Amino acid sequence: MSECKSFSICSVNETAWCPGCGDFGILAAVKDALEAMGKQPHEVLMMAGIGQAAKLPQYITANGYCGLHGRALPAATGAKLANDDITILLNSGDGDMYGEGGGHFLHTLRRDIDVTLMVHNNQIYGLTQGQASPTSDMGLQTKLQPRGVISYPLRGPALALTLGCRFVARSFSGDPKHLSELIQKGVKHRGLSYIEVLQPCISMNKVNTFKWYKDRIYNVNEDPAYDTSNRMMALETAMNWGDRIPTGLLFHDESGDAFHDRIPQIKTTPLVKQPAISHDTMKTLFAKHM
Amino acid sequence: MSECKSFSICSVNETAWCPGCGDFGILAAVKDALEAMGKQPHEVLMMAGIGQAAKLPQYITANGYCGLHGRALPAATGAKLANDDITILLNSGDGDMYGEGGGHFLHTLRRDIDVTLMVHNNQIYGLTQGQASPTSDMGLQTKLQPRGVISYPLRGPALALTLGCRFVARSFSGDPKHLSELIQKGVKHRGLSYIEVLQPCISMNKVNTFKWYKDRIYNVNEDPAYDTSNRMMALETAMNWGDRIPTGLLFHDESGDAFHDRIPQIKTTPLVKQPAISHDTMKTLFAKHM
Amino acid sequence: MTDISIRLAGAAGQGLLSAGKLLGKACVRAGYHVFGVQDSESRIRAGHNFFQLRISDVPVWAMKKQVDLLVTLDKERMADDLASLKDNGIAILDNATLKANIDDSRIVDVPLRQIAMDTGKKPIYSNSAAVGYVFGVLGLDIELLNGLFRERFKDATIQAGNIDAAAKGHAQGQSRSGKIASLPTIAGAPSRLFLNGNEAAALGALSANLKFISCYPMSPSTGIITYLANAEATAGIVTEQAEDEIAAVNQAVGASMAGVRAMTATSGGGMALMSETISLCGVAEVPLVIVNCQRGGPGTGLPTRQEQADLLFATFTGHGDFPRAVLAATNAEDIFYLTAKAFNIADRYQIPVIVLSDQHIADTFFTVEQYNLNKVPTETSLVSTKTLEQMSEYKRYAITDSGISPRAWPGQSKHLILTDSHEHFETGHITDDPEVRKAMVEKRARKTAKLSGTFSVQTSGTTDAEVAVVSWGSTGDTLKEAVAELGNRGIHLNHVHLTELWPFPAKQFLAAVEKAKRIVVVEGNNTGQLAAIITQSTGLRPELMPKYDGRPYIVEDLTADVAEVVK
Amino acid sequence: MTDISIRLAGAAGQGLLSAGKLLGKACVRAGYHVFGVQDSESRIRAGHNFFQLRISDVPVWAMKKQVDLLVTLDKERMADDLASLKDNGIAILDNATLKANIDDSRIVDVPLRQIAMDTGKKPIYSNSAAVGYVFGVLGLDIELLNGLFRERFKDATIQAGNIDAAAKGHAQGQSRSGKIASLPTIAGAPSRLFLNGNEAAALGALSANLKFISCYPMSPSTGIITYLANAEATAGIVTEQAEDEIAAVNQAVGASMAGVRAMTATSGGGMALMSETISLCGVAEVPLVIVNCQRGGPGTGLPTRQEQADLLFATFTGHGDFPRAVLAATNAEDIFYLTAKAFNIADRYQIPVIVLSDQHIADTFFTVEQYNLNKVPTETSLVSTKTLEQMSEYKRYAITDSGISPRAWPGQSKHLILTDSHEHFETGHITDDPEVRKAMVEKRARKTAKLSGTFSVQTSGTTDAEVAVVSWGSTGDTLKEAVAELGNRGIHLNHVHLTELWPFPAKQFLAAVEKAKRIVVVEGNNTGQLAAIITQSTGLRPELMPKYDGRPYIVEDLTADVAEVVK
Ligand SMILES: Cc1ncc(C[n+]2csc(CCOP(=O)(O)OP(=O)(O)O)c2C)c(N)n1
Ligand SMILES: Cc1ncc(C[n+]2csc(CCOP(=O)(O)OP(=O)(O)O)c2C)c(N)n1
Ligand code: SF4
Ligand code: SF4
Ligand SMILES: [Mg+2]
Ligand SMILES: [Mg+2]
Repeated sequence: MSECKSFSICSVNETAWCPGCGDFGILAAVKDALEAMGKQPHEVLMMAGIGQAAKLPQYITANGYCGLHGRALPAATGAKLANDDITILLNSGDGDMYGEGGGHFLHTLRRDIDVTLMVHNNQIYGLTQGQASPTSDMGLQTKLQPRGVISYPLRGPALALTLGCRFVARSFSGDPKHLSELIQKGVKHRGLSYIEVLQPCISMNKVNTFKWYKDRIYNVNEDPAYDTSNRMMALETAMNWGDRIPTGLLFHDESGDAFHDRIPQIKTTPLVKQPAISHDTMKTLFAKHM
Repeated sequence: MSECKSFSICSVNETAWCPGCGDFGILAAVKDALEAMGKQPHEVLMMAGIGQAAKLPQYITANGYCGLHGRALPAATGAKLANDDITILLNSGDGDMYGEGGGHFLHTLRRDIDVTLMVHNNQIYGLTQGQASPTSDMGLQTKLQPRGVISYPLRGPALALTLGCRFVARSFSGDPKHLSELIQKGVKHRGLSYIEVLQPCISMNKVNTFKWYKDRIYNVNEDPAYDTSNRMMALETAMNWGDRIPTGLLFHDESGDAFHDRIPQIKTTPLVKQPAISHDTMKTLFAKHM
Repeated sequence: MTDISIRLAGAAGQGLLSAGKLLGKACVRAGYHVFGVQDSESRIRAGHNFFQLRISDVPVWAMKKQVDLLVTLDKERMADDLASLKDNGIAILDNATLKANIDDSRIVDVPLRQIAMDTGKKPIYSNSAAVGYVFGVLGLDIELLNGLFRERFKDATIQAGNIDAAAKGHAQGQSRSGKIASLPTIAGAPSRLFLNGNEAAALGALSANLKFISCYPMSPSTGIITYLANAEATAGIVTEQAEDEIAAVNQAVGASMAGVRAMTATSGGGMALMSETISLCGVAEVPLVIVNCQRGGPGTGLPTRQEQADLLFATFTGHGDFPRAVLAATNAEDIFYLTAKAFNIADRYQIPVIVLSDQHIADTFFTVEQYNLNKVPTETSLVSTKTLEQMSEYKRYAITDSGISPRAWPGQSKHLILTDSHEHFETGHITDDPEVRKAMVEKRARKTAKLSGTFSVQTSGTTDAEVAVVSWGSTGDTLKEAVAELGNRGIHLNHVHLTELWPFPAKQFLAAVEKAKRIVVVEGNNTGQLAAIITQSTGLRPELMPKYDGRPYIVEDLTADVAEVVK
Repeated sequence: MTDISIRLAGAAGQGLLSAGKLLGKACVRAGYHVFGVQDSESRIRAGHNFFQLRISDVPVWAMKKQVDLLVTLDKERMADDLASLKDNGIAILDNATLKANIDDSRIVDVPLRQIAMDTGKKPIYSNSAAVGYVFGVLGLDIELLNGLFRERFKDATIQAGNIDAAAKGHAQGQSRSGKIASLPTIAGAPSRLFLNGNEAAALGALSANLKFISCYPMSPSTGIITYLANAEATAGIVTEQAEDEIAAVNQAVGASMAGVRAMTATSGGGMALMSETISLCGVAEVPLVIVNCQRGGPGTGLPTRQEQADLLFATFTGHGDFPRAVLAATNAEDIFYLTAKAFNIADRYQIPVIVLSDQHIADTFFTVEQYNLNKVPTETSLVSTKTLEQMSEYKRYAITDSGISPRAWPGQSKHLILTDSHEHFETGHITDDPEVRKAMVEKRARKTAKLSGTFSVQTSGTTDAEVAVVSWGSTGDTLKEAVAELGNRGIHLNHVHLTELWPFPAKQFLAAVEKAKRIVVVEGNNTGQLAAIITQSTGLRPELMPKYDGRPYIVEDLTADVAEVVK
């Protein structure tokens, strides 16, 4: 890929997404947010695991990393620790982030790495053609769960709130404007900004459709009594799922610092821009063994 | 190992634990609980991952399984689905269950497999000689974290409460009687009973000592206003850690069923006691391809 | 001899697979042998996919390059599809829909959509119209198709819509009947199964008394657990989708330790995640069956494409020295028996067994004779409960001459079972005593020696020919046909095919290639993985004939390539 | 020639390691070569551990069976320890504490605890008293010990307590001075390093400009990251403990992709969990260095014990075909250079490189000459920012003759970098086109060919002898001493030692064994893993000399065993 001016030109691939997929709305929101913030493509690194959602870095003009299913967060951790000058955004599916990557989700949130994480939650495994995901509602029937799902669904935002995460939000692929605003806030937040994005999968999930989400979501931030700085209020809100599904910025604590701010040796200069170790330093180290 | 009468005789190994380790109290509590319930050794399967805590199955007269670091819960899931007639208890460390096994912890709780899970939380990696664990408090200095821990500590009980777990408790290795009672309740509970056990590691964690825990713990069940059936109250309680650390039965919902109760083909007879598939059944299956 | 090929081409989501399976099944019911290959991209909608059937009155196990009939719904890649069509072939398309407007005398414009609207009133019936048309062209009995519609669609309107659309297509197709071939129902043909490799593997596992499977979805292996999930009630088994492959394999280990036959299925990347647990099974002596449906690697690679490049990895996976077996299937016939055998080996030797399948086996539909259930005896190392109760002492890891210890499950009797992943005493308790360690390593190693003697190699063609061509996996069937074809042309080759790969049956292999002056290994990878194992196990240094473009071998190409290499 | 061995025996938690290191370091400062082995159980307290030092005026790289001096704190296993003591040796113990009351003329009862109480007033000073005693017996300059105490303990009371206890021990020990050997300070000896294999690997990585390491703790590898964590500020690097090995290796991959040199370290089971990611690096062409400190397997195995049984697994790990390199260290000297070399190979070829260490290397303390930093040049495939800015077009996976594409990091210039784990176009975008696939496989494979030509094998002994003995890993040094010893006895052997194992340097190896009629591979595993690779790569079929009791080779035993085999 060569030099490009905006986040849309130069994308060589037409997408492999189904026409009508919610992922298009998310892609549009990402591009919109980055352009609105005046970011340049080479300043941005889009990272992902594997899945339909995770193909997003293929469709945007920016640096990209499509690694392994479930492993985007640790790779992003390494990348961010190597180079804090780059803006990292992640897009992956509910299966990728909560299933295969569930352990990394826990621990990367605990670290509070400064990246913006979007989990495309379509409550299904899209790319592998329609198996239950960790967020599938109980009872959902799929090819692989013909009797219906019998496990309690994982609530990403609630989980995140128990893990010290200081930016927890939810949005809907059907409202790219709302999502774009959250992404912009997230990118500006120093720390891990986690946005779960409800995303209808038109091909593999015939229950949780666009309309299903549309009928249920409400933006908590429209309620003046909602306090985004109250973690317990956010947690209580995030435990809700059913007839009414909360969206919006659920929790935001702007006060803390991110993981790499706590590491003195990269406070001012990223590792990638630091000089090679000197012979003198090596000799200092050798001396301890003499 | 041959036939034995109680949970204490026939154990061939002296333990590899340090004299004074909190693990002894937990072992005593497990034996006490099983004996109090009138269980026979051959009816019980003690499962574990790898670590100091995870050596417990080696020191008790019962069936045992010491598998891989972090992987006790999936193995227990398979064992329970194969044979619901056996009582399964798990003992593993905070590193094993929350670190290497973090993903399995999430998803096994979501399933609500009928096992009793004890996580020995010494806030340290004992066996590997003293690195931070996911529950280490921020600032804890170790050989591997000389600047101190800089990640937010994982709160197992809080996490469990967001995952639909219907039995969430915390105890202290210094109070085997309390722990034994919880274990007995847990074994009787139909579903996953999760007990985090605070356990001083006298060799590797010089901060979170017996006294440190003793000074901080309080039993929520001693407060008559505490309602063990209120998940949000439990969650709010479980988020606390510091000067006061809640112990006791934090949450108990006796109403639900366990995972295997939702699987019709093993409702009455465990798989291990079902007959081999018949040629007739095979032919029925073949017919669909003709 | 009848031998025709039909390609149905189009986009993902257009129902090619259903149409192709319907057509194939009807032909099998008519007494023919059908071989049906899927070629698909890693996407849910659009892209270029095809389903290609080969229909013959004798068994067919491989794909031909040139087709006699093309039904296409795909304008963009039509040039490619037409290039695969024989000069005297027929291309069926609906120009009103496609607007291809290509000038090619082989094209027949059939108003499929119009037929659908005229009959079932919905465009969705176009595919049935197309299949009906093909029935007309080939003189197939339309009642076979109607029967399938009736079995499949319980809804009367849908049933009628399909039947009517097919009838109308059939009527039009008859105008070309006899141009390609005529496929009347073969009287007295035995009823055969039409199924893909994943279905066959699942059935093989069931026949060996599988009780539990846990998997994490991964193409092209997902069909195995999907099939079993839908057979749960009938078969009395439990299937579980795990949160990841490590959970999947450890659930299977837990179930196996608890006394039932258990497995997992995955593809290369998933098997990689299971490596540590495979090693666990080595030391803890827990039987485990893993089916790895290989796809193009490395990394995420080519998720829906063919490769045979996990052989060395499967053979040497897991840290430390421990016995394991690697089997590799060829097609939907042998994967049934091999999967069943894998359970017997795993159980009897208390070791992990990897069954290698590949995308070409997994997704391809084969016609197989009725499986012989008597060829699947159950071999176990489990001690019967009666015997166990009579034992005064029981040791899970008792050291024996065969290396195999008596196995029992927790709760089976009053005897206690301690399963342990450390080095251990005979009771299962941890030790690092050097003498015990040595004895335990040797005990486990004895199982390898015992097992390798039981393996065999398959030969066909001219077994004393100067050139031996060697294969494994789905390549074998195509190579077999190529060897037969070359034999007809007077080029005689010894074809050695391996399904039991590790512990490598060196003696048996050496006997099979004894007369050969040249040994050429034909395999679907770049580095020559079977060739490496042959050298390692025998010292022989075969020539390589690798293929690594992500596609299966095709009869004509392979025949030409082999002819070139051996000339 | 001075060549004495000292064993400090006791339980975990009794400070044997500190005492042994102190003694060793003092001897190194006195100009001697010290080789110090740890033998420990997998527990934190109690059990039977020992630390055994060999001290010589010439380089020593292996462990002897019989010791000259024994200091023991362990009653239970005293019989074993005494059995290792030479007839004319001295066993130092404190009978008042141990109450061993054994009748053995070699035993000297030293009131260590009493000395500790009399001087530092705490039993903790017993070890220093014992070390002081040893100094007395051996005629070592007690000032060397005092210097170490002063450097180590900043607290004046503790410093004095140690110094006083040692002085009193020293005084008593002098009564036996000269009975074993006399070790005066060697004038003019160069200053050497005393460090273990993990420390040396960490230093090697730093010398190659390591910037980031992420690990999950696992014995015996944890020392690497622990060392680096404590050197973070000095070296300007970042170390992170991951939640598991998969996170560890993927963090390293992310950092490497982002442009810095990154690594992970683990043991066999942890490497198993990294298999999928190693394959990812193959296709995504991300440089990665993994150090695997092997321990006894399979499964959890023998966590603190020695084995060399991960070679085949390391060589063939990961699904699919892709280039990778496997190096294997011998000791703390070459692991420094090999680790540095691993970074250069990983970077230059954009491949995963596995450095095999083993428990014996990791935990043993070696005396090495000053590392030569000029022997560690930095080789990179990274395009300089200047060049990059001048490029009009940049393609991450450009197809080149060497197979190596220009590498750059995100944000380095305006050129965009897309790193991808699917098969891809030159830009990194997904494709499954068969022609592109073929070209990419071939491009990646060209790197293997290029790399293997650069490797070499090491020979010593009589290079044209009839028998070649072959080794890898920590076995090499012990074998070297055995071969030298046998040479003295008139049994001449060709010793071939390998540190660069994959891609196997077949040509170089064949040249090294050209004269040999017999090839015997001496390795610490059961199945003969290097032997298998030799056969696979050369067709030669070496004889095996395996060891798999969880213990390292010992000079006397190995010498006898080799003599037996070659006679
Ligand atoms: C190790 C591994 N296991 C399994 C897969 C197969 N796989 C690819 S994507 C996917 C899940 C997709 O679901 P999700 O993450 O929710 O993304 P979606 O397609 O729904 O956007 C799976 C299981 C894989 N690529 N790698
Ligand atoms: C795959 C793998 N990684 C790492 C290890 C090494 N290891 C053994 S126990 C342990 C952690 C022990 O901590 P914890 O689980 O808290 O148990 P504790 O010893 O504190 O009781 C580790 C990292 C291992 N055995 N296997
Ligand atoms: S399968 Fe679902 S998630 Fe994937 S592209 Fe289609 S609609 Fe979107
Ligand atoms: S190291 Fe800690 S956890 Fe392990 S046995 Fe000793 S005191 Fe217990
Ligand atoms: Mg999804
Ligand atoms: Mg712990």
